Amino acid sequence: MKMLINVPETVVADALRGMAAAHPELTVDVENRVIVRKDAPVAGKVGLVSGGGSGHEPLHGGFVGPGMLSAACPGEVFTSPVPDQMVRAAAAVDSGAGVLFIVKNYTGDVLNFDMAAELAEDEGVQVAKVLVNDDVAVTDSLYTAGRRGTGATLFVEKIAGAAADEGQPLERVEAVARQVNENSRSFGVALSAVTTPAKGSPTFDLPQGELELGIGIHGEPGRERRPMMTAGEIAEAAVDAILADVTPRNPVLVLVNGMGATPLLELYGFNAEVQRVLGERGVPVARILVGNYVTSLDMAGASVTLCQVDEELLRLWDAPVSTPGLRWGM
Amino acid sequence: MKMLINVPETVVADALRGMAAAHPELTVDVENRVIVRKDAPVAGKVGLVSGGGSGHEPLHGGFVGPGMLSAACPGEVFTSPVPDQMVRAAAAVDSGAGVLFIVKNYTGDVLNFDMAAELAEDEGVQVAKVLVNDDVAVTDSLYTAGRRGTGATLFVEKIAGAAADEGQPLERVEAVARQVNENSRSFGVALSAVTTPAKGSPTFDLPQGELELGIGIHGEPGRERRPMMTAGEIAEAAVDAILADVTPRNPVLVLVNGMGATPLLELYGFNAEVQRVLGERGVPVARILVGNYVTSLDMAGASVTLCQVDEELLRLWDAPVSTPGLRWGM
Amino acid sequence: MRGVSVLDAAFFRRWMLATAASVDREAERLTALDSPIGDADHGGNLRRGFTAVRDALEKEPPATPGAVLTLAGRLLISKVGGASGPLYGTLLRRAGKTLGDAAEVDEQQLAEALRAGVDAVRQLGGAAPGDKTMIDALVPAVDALGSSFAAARSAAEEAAVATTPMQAHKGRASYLGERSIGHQDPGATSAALLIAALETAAAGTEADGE
Amino acid sequence: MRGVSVLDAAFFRRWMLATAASVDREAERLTALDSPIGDADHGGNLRRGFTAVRDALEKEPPATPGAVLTLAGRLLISKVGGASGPLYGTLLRRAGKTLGDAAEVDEQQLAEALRAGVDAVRQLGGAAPGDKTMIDALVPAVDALGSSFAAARSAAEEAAVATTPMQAHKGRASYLGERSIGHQDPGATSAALLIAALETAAAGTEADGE
Ligand SMILES: Nc1ncnc2c1ncn2[C@@H]1O[C@H](COP(=O)(O)OP(=O)(O)O)[C@@H](O)[C@H]1O
Ligand SMILES: Nc1ncnc2c1ncn2[C@@H]1O[C@H](COP(=O)(O)OP(=O)(O)O)[C@@H](O)[C@H]1O
Ligand SMILES: [Mg+2]
Ligand SMILES: [Mg+2]
Ligand SMILES: [Mg+2]
Ligand SMILES: [Mg+2]
Repeated sequence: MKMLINVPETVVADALRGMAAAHPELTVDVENRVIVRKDAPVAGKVGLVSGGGSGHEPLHGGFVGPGMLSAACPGEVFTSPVPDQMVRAAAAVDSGAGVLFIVKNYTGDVLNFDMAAELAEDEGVQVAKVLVNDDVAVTDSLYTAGRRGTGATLFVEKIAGAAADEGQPLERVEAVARQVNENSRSFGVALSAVTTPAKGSPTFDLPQGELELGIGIHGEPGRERRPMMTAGEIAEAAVDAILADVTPRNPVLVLVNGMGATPLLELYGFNAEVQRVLGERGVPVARILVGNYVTSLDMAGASVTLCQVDEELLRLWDAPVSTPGLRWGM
Repeated sequence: MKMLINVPETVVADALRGMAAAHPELTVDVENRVIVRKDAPVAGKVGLVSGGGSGHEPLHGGFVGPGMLSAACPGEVFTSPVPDQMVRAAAAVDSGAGVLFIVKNYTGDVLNFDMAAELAEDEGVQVAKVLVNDDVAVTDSLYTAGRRGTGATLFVEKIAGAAADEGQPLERVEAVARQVNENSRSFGVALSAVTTPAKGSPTFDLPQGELELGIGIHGEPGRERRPMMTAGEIAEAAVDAILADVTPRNPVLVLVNGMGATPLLELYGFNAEVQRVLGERGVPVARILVGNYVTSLDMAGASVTLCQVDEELLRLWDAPVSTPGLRWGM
Repeated sequence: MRGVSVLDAAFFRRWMLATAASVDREAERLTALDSPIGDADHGGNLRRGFTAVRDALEKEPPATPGAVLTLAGRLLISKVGGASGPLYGTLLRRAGKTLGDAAEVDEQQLAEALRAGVDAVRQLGGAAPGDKTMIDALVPAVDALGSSFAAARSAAEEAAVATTPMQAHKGRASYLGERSIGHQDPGATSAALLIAALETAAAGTEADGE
Repeated sequence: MRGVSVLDAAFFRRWMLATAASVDREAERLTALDSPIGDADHGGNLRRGFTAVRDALEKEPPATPGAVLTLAGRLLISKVGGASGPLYGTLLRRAGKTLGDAAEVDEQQLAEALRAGVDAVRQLGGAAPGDKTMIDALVPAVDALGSSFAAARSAAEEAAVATTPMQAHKGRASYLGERSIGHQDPGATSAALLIAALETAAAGTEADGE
């Protein structure tokens, strides 16, 4: 596989240099790998810090800005960042109102953020943590590392970000984030495998006529391999996998998310099928977001995330946001 | 190649259904293939209509909204739309202040928009046209169809859109659009070929260790095939191809544009190299936009567009815009 | 030389239907030719257009040769898009207009009408012979129409093949510069299908076209 | 059984350097193992970490066995990330802390320190033997340390291979459910490299490690 890179070793640093140039509205510390809102710390505001392996852009760095994250810590490609980054980010955004760590549920992210929380608290920062684990393809049991954090991360970061920007206190922001996660479910499919810069070849072999159902965002194979399906069949599989786990009572936010290499033309067509299936299943829809938001490098495929919202969560979702990756109302 | 589609025949219609669902702020006429600002026609405002083959999303449909296009006409994949669409769009957005057609310079687009302009004028709409032809990879001579319209389309649509939203008259909006095009130059590279839904296999063969320099956005091969290059070398080739054609006196807007399947991580890294080269060549930079904006389905690769701006054009660039694909300030 | 035959509206309908049938059959080949030097849509474009033409002709067949061609041309313009839609649409529309509302025309009049159509295409697209476009097949075909449909067919087919060594100066293929050399032009190839369908239509049955 | 040998700071440095060297050599294999059931970064992760360890040890070698391991553990935590960074970091840090500031330790103390480290890893990551993780190689290796470094090495290597038929219950591979069966665990494999490096270090030269 060919990549638009210099050498695999500098991919993350190069991207941060490029981000720094393109986004003067952010403070990008290339050396220490922390992306921070320029105006941080905002007096009286809870700081929101997230992070994870690189390769999921615009997540998380592209979601830093007013109305969303205060800071993000990008790790190596598909590798959780290290505690030092998170501690530094927490210190940079804490105004005294405390910091919320938004952590996708992967062993690496959990362990590193846990260590960072201890260290940050040693330095006098009040830290709360919320775990994002929305992927219904993984059974949450003793026999797995628990459900993965995928598309719901965007909902958690946006809605908790709005709550924080309103000046809500740490417990409230944490509770909102937790509620968004609990209300969210995702399911993803891959039409192609991922090629990481370090490996340089696809992480697994996915033949022409087949697809993977129940994939994550790190190039892992999914739960099941199937003969190729149409967009309509995939929409049914994804929505039904989610509805098998939860029956939405409230209207839902829908994220139809591309894994990176699926053209927007296809994503919109897929959205049409997702909406058809939601309609047939009687799920009321409040808002729809279509695009490449929580990606897996050059993977072709898509995921569907549903998040049930009450009026308060919907209000926070609609609140203004201004980040490189998500922007409205300002 | 696998695609997230139902059948090739319905790809464009499916995508429009999906757009209609996701964007209640637009009027999407799936049957007649026209995407229109919900508030059109806006009294006293010049209407801005563009369009072209599908497969370049978010261009053009994703650029419809306040501050940018009034309407867009999506054709079949890589096929210019037909005059009927353009006439319908013109009628829908004309408030009496006239309509500007923004046309990428491809034989098909030019011929169809020309026919549409005649028909629309027959119906009493005052129509002006501006041709976008920014791609320096094509020599503009008797022996070619002229330079292609690529990345500069975004600059033209945004800046002319701002002028139109300010209530500037048709001649002014047209002059601004023409100036932006004249001030813009692009150069693109492909790391992979495109697979169109109809063909189902890559349009040309691009072996592992090679890339194409000077490509367009329709899966055509470029002017030259070369052994694989680093991001830094590609940035030099692209910027130098542009600077061989024009020496910017004013600061430039820079678009570092992905062709569709190149991850944002790589695009930002590529931007770092583009900025390095611009710095070394002494080109002052006013604004930078990095992302997948003028795409070619699932092609891996990128293009660089530079647009010289004076204070007035920069002011119009910075003006608020609210479309699915480009949004700031509102 | 041969006797003068009379071409009525049914003949022109058969011609369009035979074209639709062969475009349908050859669509993948046309798209394949449009891949290395174009954007891989020529077969789909013409199939979409001529399917619309066939549907319209079957629903409400126009009464005169001119009306058949004018209708076909208008439909190509409003259904095809791309470069080939306006160009083929103009070719047939102008030919149809040139035939006026005569109920029957002869081969001579057909040749003249097509020549007018080709001139209109040249004017619209600005291509000259040698630019590696449909013009390269259409011009010799129309010249040969004076002899016979068979002669026109061979002329068009040979001319289409003869575009292979040319460097394109018009259309998308021109972007490739010298790299356009060595590939047969898709539009010249489809033009040969259009001309060849005259012979099928002259064979008298619509079998091939329906 | 064998005689008691004395392990000084130099031995521990050689151990870390030998580990760095073999991780470097085997990085691609570790990443390849991490592809079908993981995210293809394990080799790169450990290489980044142990390179930092090597650089630090070469710059300013700590004076005691405990300090060598504590430093190495701390560096793994702050350079690696992922799951393996905190886990290996904790293993070495806890082992280092357990050794205290003795200038020399014996094999018995090393085994006890590593056992404490493994317990800390089990506590942190929640994995038990049979979950298809590094724990599967570390536990039998530490048990065999009572006999000899060579025995520990074989135990770890065999245990790593023995993860192949297991279904993963921890880490990324657990997402695959039954599809994780049939692949050797990358972390168990790298754990075997760490244990094997003890033998290299005991051979006395740092040749392999520097
Ligand atoms: N200016 C022109 N004049 C005449 N024929 C042209 C011109 N430009 C292109 N063509 C013909 O059109 C063909 C391509 O048609 P098609 O693929 O349907 O349109 P597009 O190039 O818009 O994708 C070319 O092979 C060529 O024969
Ligand atoms: N909970 C755990 N306890 C012990 N070891 C674990 C645990 N989770 C993962 N591992 C080990 O970590 C290895 C993967 O490490 P690495 O690839 O570097 O991290 P990541 O999974 O974050 O990409 C696995 O092969 C496994 O041996
Ligand atoms: Mg990882
Ligand atoms: Mg086309
Ligand atoms: Mg074409
Ligand atoms: Mg891994």
